[in-house]
Amino acid sequence: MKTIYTSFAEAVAEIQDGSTIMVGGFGLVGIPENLILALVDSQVKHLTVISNNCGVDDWGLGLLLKNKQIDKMIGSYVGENKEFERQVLAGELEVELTPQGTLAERIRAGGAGIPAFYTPAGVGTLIAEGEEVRVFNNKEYLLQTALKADFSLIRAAVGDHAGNLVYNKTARNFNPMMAAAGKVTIAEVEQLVEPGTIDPDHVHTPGIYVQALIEGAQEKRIERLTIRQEA
Amino acid sequence: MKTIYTSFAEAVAEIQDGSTIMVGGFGLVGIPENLILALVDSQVKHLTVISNNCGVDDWGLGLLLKNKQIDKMIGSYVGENKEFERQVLAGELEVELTPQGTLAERIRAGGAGIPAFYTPAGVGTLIAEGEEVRVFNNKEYLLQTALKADFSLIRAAVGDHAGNLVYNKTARNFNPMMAAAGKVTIAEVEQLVEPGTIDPDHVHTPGIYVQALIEGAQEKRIERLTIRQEA
Amino acid sequence: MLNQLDKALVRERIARRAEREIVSGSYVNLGIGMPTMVANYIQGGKQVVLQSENGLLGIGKSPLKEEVDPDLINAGKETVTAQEGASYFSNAESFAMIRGAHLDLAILGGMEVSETGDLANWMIPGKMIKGMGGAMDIVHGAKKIVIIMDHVNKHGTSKILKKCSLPLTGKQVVNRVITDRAVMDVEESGLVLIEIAEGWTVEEIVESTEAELKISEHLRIGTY
Amino acid sequence: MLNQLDKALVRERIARRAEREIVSGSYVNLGIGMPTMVANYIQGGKQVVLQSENGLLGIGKSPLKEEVDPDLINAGKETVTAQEGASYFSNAESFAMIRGAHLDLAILGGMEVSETGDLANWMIPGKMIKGMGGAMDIVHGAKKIVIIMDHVNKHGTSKILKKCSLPLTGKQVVNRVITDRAVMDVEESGLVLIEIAEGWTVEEIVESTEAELKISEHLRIGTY
Repeated sequence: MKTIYTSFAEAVAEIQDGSTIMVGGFGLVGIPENLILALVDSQVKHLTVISNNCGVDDWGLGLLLKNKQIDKMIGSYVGENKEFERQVLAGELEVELTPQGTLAERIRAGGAGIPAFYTPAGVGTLIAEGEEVRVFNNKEYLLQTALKADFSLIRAAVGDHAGNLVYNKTARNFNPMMAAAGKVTIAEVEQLVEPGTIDPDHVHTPGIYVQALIEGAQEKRIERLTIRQEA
Repeated sequence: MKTIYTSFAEAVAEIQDGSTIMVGGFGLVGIPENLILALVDSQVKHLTVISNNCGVDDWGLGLLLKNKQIDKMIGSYVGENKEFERQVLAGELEVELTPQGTLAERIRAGGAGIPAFYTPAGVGTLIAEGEEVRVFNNKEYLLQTALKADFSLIRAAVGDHAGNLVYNKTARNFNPMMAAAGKVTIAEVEQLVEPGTIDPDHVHTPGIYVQALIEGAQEKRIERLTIRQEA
Repeated sequence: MLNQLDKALVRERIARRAEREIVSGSYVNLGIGMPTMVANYIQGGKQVVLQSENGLLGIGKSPLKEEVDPDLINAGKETVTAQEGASYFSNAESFAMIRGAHLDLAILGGMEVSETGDLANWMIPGKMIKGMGGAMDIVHGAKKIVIIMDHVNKHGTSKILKKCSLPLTGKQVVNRVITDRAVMDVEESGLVLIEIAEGWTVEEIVESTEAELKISEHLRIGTY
Repeated sequence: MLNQLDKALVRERIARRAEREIVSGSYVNLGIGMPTMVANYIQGGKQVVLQSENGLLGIGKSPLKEEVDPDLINAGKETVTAQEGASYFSNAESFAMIRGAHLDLAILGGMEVSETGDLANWMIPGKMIKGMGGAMDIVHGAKKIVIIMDHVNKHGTSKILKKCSLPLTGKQVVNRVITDRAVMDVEESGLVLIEIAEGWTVEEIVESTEAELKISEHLRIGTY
């Protein structure tokens, strides 16, 4: 029922110069690794990218950045990447920083048909400048609008041919909201299974939100390996 | 870690006259049957009840209604109950009808610290009278505010001692949002298990939202039994 | 009795015509009552995923007696089953799905429709108000809203009006109306008659319709 | 080296004092950096559930080498494990949990705190802006916000100010500040000194604090 790609180049072929894309992941966890690599190869330019972070210098969205394919980045924390800093200071890259919870909720709103909502995050700070402030129950809140994307590139552990997705542990992060907020959502899954394999009560992202799937092996680079010694 | 009750009377003992309570369920599916029965026995009065429906004459919230314990009902569809009609026409019961999706989202907002949001449902209708209308992207939306409750009475299939809940099929319905929107949430579970039994990826309601649990056997009355004959 | 049988046949006719609105591969919400019947007529070859606003994507057939699960119902509170590839979710997620325009089509019942696409289907002043349920959300949700209803009331008066007399469910929300007599599209230019059911003439349809009807250049007659 | 060691000791002192804020049975978010260290000092008898804003309730110990799962990290992007009774969820659910005031306590780092409870901890004008991450949400979320930080900067200038000089993370959001020298509460009446660390006197604290400090009637000295 869904488009099942076998080539990552084909999977991203419809993404054009100037597209707005959402990319799942928190740090390097839960990012659609091969879709990002294919996007680098596609040389598509002038992208607006919505993602919590922007990868590291040599992996994830950092690769798109190094290749100067991103015009504008909307995220909450972009500090792991030296090339990012260089491009911002050189005026080559526009950045919109938004509190992480506001980012998550704006994306959820985009998928849920909620055009705007109020949140306390950012009241009385720089990011409230020019924004509408409103009082509910004696507390100030900022009006925030929904975010949508032309394409959402997300990653899941398991996907079925009906588009249902299941995520693994903290690799869930922004992926479910982005799945719903993309006009076209392409899911890179570690394992593609037949419908009926996933218990309907365990589905994290219902198939309706996903337009295409592709199976891909993940490197899963670790940013901060922290281990304890056997006691 | 959580309060585990063994008596339903004790579980509802803190609910006082004039409390606002949310009660999970859609029709008679997913309602906390024994908590409702205990509430009837408690004779607590002047309740404001937030629930999608109001049970039937002899089961679910209909029992509270018959016992005249409800002053105000907030729901989306209350048509299965003759006593309801009688009390409304007699001016004994105040009713606030709200579109089902708006009700679900207002409850979600209550639990999520979102004081208000915009939705298209109800624009240009009776329910928009006196409400704020605002245009986003050339479309009109209504401002809707969050709903919270003093107590949320919900039902799940499985709960663990850490408060994590898993629902069965369409018995999930309003229960997860109500769990988060109640100052005190009491979960009636069909099966109480040790922490570690539920896969953390399968948890529907994280334990933080639940203050107390109680195990209870359910009758699960069927409103409209519809079956097909073997072909 | 004969009258009742006729009524059942008329309902079946409407349901069968409504079924043609369903494209294979689409996600559809069917309203409570007559719209739910449409599912019985879905053509074998079509792959359709039916959404139930109480939290199910992929409604299956009615259960066999031994399959009945009281925790598994549709929005009309009838026991159902789930298709292969189905998923369950909360009402908040369900209406996020609806409001976010992820459904391709909703087929709902109507009491009145206006020529500008207003819909009234939830309350009659003076009668007990049961509530709007999910209808007010759904009319703003699915990409296409099709209303199925009788063309006239029991007194023979048109239910397709210049302006609805009953309280609205939604304003300018209807895309297509299918009655026992005709199919009409709500367009920028007004209400356009595009199909006529067997046994009716253009003149009869125009006469039994209070709303101003434009006749489509491509009007088809006797299509159902 | 000695200086570094001193620094590490000072950080440990702050972390150990901050640990006392954690009540058994509570849900706690620990910020990135020094606040994360607080977890190392949680007393054995306490049952604490740590939340990680990237979508985990119930952070466990750091993994053994063979336990490492690259899909399981905390908000500082460090590999972690999950406690028994943990749950995973999306960032939207995670911040619903935070914003909805379900957490009992958040312990965060600070660059500056004002006597009215304003907090600055995310950017220094002229330096590269990395982003606020979840801090702006968290300061409005948890029921109690505790900031842990150095009392003065490397030039010996107070970081506890009448008014923050750096761009704010949140306005009037801090409940308690724990530094290497003192513990102060933000109250209606102003900033109240409630505890002094070993080796410091009231006079020294007042002198090294730009903010107006009220001295609590119940001031305790040498508590950590």
